[in-house]
Amino acid sequence: MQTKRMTFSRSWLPYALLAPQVIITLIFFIWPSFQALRQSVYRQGDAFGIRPPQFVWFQNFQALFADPLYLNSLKVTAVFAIGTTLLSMSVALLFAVMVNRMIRSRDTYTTFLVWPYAIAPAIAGVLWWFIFNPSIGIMPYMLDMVGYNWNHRRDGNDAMIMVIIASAWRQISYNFLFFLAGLAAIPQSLIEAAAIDGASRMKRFWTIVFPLLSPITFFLLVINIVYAMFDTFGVIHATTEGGPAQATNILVYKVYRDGFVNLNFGSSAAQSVVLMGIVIVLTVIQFRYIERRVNY
Amino acid sequence: MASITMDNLCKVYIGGVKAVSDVNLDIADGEMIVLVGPSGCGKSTLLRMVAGLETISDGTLKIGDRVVNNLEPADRDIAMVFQNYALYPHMTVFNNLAYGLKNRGFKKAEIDRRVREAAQMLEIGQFLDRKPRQLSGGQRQRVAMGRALVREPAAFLFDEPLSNLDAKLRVQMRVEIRQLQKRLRTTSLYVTHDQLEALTMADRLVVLNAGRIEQVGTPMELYSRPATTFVAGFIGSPAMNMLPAEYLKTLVSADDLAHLPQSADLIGIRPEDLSLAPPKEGEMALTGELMLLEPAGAESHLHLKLAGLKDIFVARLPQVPDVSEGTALTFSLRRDQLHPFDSASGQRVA
Amino acid sequence: MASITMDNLCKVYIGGVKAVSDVNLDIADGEMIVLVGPSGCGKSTLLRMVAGLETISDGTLKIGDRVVNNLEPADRDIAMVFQNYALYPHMTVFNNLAYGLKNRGFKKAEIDRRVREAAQMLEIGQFLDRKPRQLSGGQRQRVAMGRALVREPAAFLFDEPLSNLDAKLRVQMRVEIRQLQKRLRTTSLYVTHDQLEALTMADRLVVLNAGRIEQVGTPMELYSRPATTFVAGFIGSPAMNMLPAEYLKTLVSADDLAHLPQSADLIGIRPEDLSLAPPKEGEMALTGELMLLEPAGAESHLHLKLAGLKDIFVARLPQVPDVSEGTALTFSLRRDQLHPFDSASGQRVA
Amino acid sequence: LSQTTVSWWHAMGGELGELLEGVAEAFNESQDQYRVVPSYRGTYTETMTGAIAAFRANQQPHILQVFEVGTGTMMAAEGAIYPIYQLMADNDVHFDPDAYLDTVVSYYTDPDGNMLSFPFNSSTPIMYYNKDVFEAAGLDPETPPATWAEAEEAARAIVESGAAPCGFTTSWPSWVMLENFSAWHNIPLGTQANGFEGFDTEFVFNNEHVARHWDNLAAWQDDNVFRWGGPGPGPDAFPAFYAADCGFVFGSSASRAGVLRNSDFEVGYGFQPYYDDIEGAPQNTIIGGATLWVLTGHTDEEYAAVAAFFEFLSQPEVQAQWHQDTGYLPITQASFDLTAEQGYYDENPGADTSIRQMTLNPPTENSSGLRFGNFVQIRDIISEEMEAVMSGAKTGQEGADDAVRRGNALLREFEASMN
Amino acid sequence: MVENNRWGNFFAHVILILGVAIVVFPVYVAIIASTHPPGTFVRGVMPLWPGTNAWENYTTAITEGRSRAGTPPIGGMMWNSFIMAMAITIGKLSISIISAFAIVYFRFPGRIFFFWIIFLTLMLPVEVRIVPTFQVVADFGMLNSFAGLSIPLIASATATFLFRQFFMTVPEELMEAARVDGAGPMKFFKDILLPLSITNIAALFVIMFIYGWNQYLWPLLITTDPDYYTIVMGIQRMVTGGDSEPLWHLVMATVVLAALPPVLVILFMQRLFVKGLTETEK
Ligand SMILES: Nc1ncnc2c1ncn2[C@@H]1O[C@H](COP(=O)(O)OP(=O)(O)OP(=O)(O)O)[C@@H](O)[C@H]1O
Ligand SMILES: Nc1ncnc2c1ncn2[C@@H]1O[C@H](COP(=O)(O)OP(=O)(O)OP(=O)(O)O)[C@@H](O)[C@H]1O
Ligand SMILES: O=P(O)(O)OC[C@H](O)CO
Ligand SMILES: [Mg+2]
Ligand SMILES: [Mg+2]
Repeated sequence: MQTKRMTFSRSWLPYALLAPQVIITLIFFIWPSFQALRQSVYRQGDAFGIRPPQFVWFQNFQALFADPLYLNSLKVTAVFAIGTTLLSMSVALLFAVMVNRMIRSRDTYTTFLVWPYAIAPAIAGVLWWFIFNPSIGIMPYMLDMVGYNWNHRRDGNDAMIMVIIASAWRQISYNFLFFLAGLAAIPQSLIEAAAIDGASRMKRFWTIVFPLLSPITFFLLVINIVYAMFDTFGVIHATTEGGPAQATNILVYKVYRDGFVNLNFGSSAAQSVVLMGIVIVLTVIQFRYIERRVNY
Repeated sequence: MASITMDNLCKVYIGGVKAVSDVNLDIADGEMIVLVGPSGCGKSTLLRMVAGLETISDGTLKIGDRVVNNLEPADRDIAMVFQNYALYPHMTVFNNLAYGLKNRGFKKAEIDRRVREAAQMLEIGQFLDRKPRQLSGGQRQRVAMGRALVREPAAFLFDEPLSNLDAKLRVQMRVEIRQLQKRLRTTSLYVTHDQLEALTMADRLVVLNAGRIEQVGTPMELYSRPATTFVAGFIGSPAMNMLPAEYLKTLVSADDLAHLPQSADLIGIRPEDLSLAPPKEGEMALTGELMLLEPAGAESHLHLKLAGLKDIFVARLPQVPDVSEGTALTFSLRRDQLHPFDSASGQRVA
Repeated sequence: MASITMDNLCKVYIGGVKAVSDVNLDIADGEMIVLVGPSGCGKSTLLRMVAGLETISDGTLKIGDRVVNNLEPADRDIAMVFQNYALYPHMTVFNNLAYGLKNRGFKKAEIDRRVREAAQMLEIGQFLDRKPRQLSGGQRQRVAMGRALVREPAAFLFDEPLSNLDAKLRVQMRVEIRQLQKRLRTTSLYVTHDQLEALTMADRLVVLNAGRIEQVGTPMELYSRPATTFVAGFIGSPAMNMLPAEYLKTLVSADDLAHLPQSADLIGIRPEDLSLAPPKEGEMALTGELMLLEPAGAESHLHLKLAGLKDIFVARLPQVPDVSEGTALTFSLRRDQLHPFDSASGQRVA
Repeated sequence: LSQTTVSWWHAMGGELGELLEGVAEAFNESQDQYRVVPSYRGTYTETMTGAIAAFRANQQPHILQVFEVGTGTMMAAEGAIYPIYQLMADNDVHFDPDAYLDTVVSYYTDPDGNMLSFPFNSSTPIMYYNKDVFEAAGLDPETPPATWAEAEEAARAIVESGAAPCGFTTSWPSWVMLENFSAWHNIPLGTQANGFEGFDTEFVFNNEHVARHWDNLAAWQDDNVFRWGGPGPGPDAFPAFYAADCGFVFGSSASRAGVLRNSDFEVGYGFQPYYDDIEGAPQNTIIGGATLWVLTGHTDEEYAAVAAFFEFLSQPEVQAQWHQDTGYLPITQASFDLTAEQGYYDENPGADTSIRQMTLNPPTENSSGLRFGNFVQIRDIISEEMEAVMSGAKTGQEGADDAVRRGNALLREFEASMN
Repeated sequence: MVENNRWGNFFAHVILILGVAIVVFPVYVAIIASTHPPGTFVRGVMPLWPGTNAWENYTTAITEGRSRAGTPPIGGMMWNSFIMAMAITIGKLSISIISAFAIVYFRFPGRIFFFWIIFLTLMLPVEVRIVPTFQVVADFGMLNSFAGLSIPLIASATATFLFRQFFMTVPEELMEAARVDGAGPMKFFKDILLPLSITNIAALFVIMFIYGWNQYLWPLLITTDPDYYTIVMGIQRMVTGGDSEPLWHLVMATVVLAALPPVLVILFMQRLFVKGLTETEK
């Protein structure tokens, strides 16, 4: 890892400087993670924690992977994460490409497009939930006019679409800013060279711009998947609570639900462990990406 | 191949910057024109107007016999080499060269032939499978050249193509480009702010100043008879010394300046025109106190203080004289080496 | 003020790069030493070892009579001017100059006095309240100088202090620094990779190559009698032409080379030593085909092809000759202008 | 002066929450020794699970409002709960379980006959209907449908006449369309007398009647006869009713407060419909709502405060007022009598629908209530399986089978944790 | 010229204006809804034009909220959110900047190890280990406290990274010049590095403030005392009302109020926000 070519040398000072962060990290990150690992091989006695937990080896994990509902949750998470990512990224890319060609109105559009990032996922959920509310929402009303009977209470697909929209909405701002930065970083001369090389506008986009954005696209892909998998808790909790019939029960929500609502700590811990595994894989992928990006 | 004709070309950017004003220039078929001028004088703008990358606000641009004002860059039959090369970083060298041909629907075999030919000419054959980032600066420069070559265009446009290279490589590539151009005889427009590049490469040199042409001519013409004080100050290094005629009269005999027109109130003297030998027939003498002697190998620069003049006066000698700082030195100079200007208009007056 | 003594200085970086090897150098009090050499040769490393910014792996460094190997930079009584000036961007010019004095606990009045004195000397008095970003490149350079000056240190260290300036300003600042140093007579160590700077500023010049000293001497000594092929190739522009003695024998008469030692198997010829005048007594003749004539104002570079030699041979003339490319030209050259080297050791042999 | 403060976690949002705050305030004003601080903790489920988490973290409240389905879990939590009979005895407060309705008492007493929690807000599901819509649909606004056949017919009439876009909907689907449905038709939910007689109980509600009923509901959705109002509490049900989107709705008797406030039309009250081909129907409905549990881990002085508060709540005046304001059942005979005496039922026709329906017949083993461990989670499962049926992903039978299977697994887990 | 033609621009404007409309729509709806009387929402589809109750709704929301029904007044929750957001922001910034300083400007045994410990926090969002983290906080007795709300969230590698990245771009010579000028590490930190980091601190401030303000699951779990409710979690409390209906007019007024501070922060500090965002994450 890089440092400055010249560094201070003081024996205790760096440790003192690092201490606050390291201590907090150890207490609130590392220790709970170990706790999760430990709990994942226990079955708790009872809800109130009066009877002692029992060591059960990997039963929690076995039960987890034998449970069709958990497998369903994996599938739901995949659909949700991919849906949210694709929706927010494609819309954001479209906006970014359009805004990037603007000169004077660039900042105005950017201003209008960035602020949803400030809205908490839970609030985004409430907003869209309100819009999609079957009795008073505007969307079901409009959908009804075109003959679609919207009911996210009953129809898992409707519910999924709703939470995807609510989650993607806020993320558009984020992706937009990165795409815009990415586009701005593409040297104008490359586009000009391609124009002189006889490439049409579309062709320039697909053969020059898009490939050059690919590091950013890849980065956003991972970030968005992580966002959809973890940060959208609020969206789900404030709206569908995983329903109907677990159609939107994504993994993090299930961890929470099995832990705090169903009070099944062993299973919840096992799920935490699985999630940590997923996060680590995603991080490794991201690392690869960082290396790649450096080379570009 | 074709000539390029600029007829009263003007460029006003959105926002009102007038970057190019009334430029008239005929570039003959096969000629190498170099555009020089200080930063911001409109060199790139003019070049990009020819390329079709900037709209032409006013005037007519012809390439060959076609008016191309409204043609897309792709349809102008030109090729351009950019300052930062603008190589497509995600494509191999081969594909960088082939891209323009592919877009124009060339056959695979023909593309292959042309790319290999260009690659061979530029000695980059062994890099065809590499990505640009795997190449050194000089190699990238060659690929950029190659991309222009394969197209066999009517004209080459260069925008400071060597400014990203280190000094040694710059000299080498300068020679190579010049030789290549002489061989292919493709009409070329070359922008640089490097004097040496300008002087050595141009068939004709165009000095731009604030969007206008100051002077057009061969490098030698510009050097020996700069048409304006601007050109005089811009071409030649160290720069030409400029002295008020009034002041000069106090230093030299009236005879020395007699041959100059009345209107010449500013006199230019090139540092390299001075010599330490005693004045001969037709020569005049100039005395100053040596402030600093800068020896530089085979030559030396002498910084002089002329009595009553604030600015430093510089002389350049083809040797390192054995003199010491603080002494007064007398230089001789041929009278016909004075460059007379009218300070108000900045024009040369004889 | 003090002398600087380097005794077998070595620097091995963590990771094993041996950046400086066995450097022995005595810098006299008040002397201006310029370090030159190609990129990566260890110039900055050596300078920074003197400054105390790099630890010394081996050897002894004295400033004045003190061994300073283990002193903090602040305690070595040196001041340094960095390539990018390293001005504190958030402090005013005044505070930039004052910071080092404040840290050393100087009185307010004394700080004020010294800062104003330095500012006046450097003509930056009117900028004292500005932030560095509000200054031009040349002004920043002066502030950086000022920061070194106020401290009135035993030695100045400069690491390419002019390389961020444009050509014109570089010349001007070069002259100013040199004059200032001559006035203050503060011992100085100056790193540059610019030849002209090196030649014009140094009392003595040190050429470094791969961490070792190649040659130490006055600029004129190094130019006229380079001790190694490396120095020969490095000092002078265009670079010295190098020809195998065997090959040269085929072109010129045996007499011409007779005065050279047997071991001289590589002969250097400076481009500026050639002339188009017919050979006179003590001169030899050399013929080549003109490949490219590069006129450059008062002078010109001629790229020649010598029969049977792949490399281009360059001649530099103080005028633009009236010759055309493709013709054969004969140059004359004084026999004592040949630089004989032993190709195996790279050492000069006479 | 130093008051002893006790915290009371509850799940009463909206109008009910305001009324509950009123009760606490009344108590606080009635004396100056103690202070009850109510704290709204979200839905019943959130309140209960939040309290359990808090208990594990030693942050539990004194009084916890737990809905009836949490009873099994709470009863089993020996050591965490402070049984009410004991609390009252320890503090020398007179407490007479016999004053309460049988169905209420039996629901919350342990096998030894001791009352474990303090009855507070018991309800039972009834039908609310929009008289205006009924009239517009050409139905008799004074006669609510009694059987499911009539209900379907009425709903169709509503939709077809255009009086409202939907026939009916329901809140608390599991409570109404399974738990009470079973009691009302006198069929068992589980073995061991719906769990009253042992932890080794098993669900058996995957019978043809439940399956048929769920299938019917699912099928009716296609013609808008029925609209699914969401799982758990069924959050979309009442808004649809208020908006006159649905002609009638099934919900807790305690929804009366909200209905009265939010509907600008005439509201009628009715019993649950029944299938007249099922023997024993209609039997009686069972209670819902919640009782107040006392948690361990606090000081004697604080428990004295709790006891005093419960004593306050036991007064017939307090109970009668609560019953009248909210629609919760009058849980003591005294409060019922008082309300009748005050002429409340005469002035508010239908206000006694709930109590009449619940006491229609003497309860059987199938209609005394239910007591299953982990039932909070199990009810979520049932809701979920019903959702699957409603969306057409499963048939009624499949949904019921799956609910029984998943529910039994949780029952076994609970049983295992009890040993 | 290569990129622009009139029709293309027109088309782009059309797409963008539509896009902006769609993006703004949910909040428009919220604002509209917050201006209507309560009755509007029990009688069918919500209107798209403003109602007349804005003043009433907002005053009710701010002063009482649904306090009668158990959620505290918004004023208090906003204040809590503000305290928590500020505590998280300031805490994160200060511990991050000093740890980044240690990592970049010192070489000491265990540096890589500590670097990784900190880095691990990047990989593990609190959501994935929510149950044990809750327990740890409970064991420390930090439930229902501002310490509990903020401290566990202030160890973030993100900020440390940004500072590290930034410090790496600070010219080496500045530190060297400072040393030649006689400044020790902390003096260099205070006199040079901190002033230079101001923009980065400000940029991160925006990001962290939004992060802190928008916390949801964490306050939901660790607060049982309404005195510590934050606005974002409070909204959830208002929406899930058991048997009763959400009072949409108040919910939406609350939504608007809850969204206002972070949105204003973004709008007023857009440039810093963008800088903070695009630099932190990369
Ligand atoms: N897109 C643009 N919009 C507005 N003004 C511009 C634009 N591009 C260039 N200019 C202005 O036009 C003038 C000429 O710019 P141009 O780039 O042609 O200069 P140049 O001679 O190439 O300079 P350099 O040597 O620095 O490359 C400058 O004043 C510049 O600021
Ligand atoms: N911190 C370091 N760690 C390891 N190697 C280093 C370090 N700094 C410099 N080097 C290596 O030491 C050698 C000398 O470097 P130095 O910076 O002294 O060269 P230089 O002569 O100043 O070059 P330049 O003209 O490019 O500034 C180089 O090979 C360089 O790569
Ligand atoms: O809405 P409530 O309080 O009548 O309760 C309904 C059900 O009993 C909840 O299980
Ligand atoms: Mg330019
Ligand atoms: Mg260096």
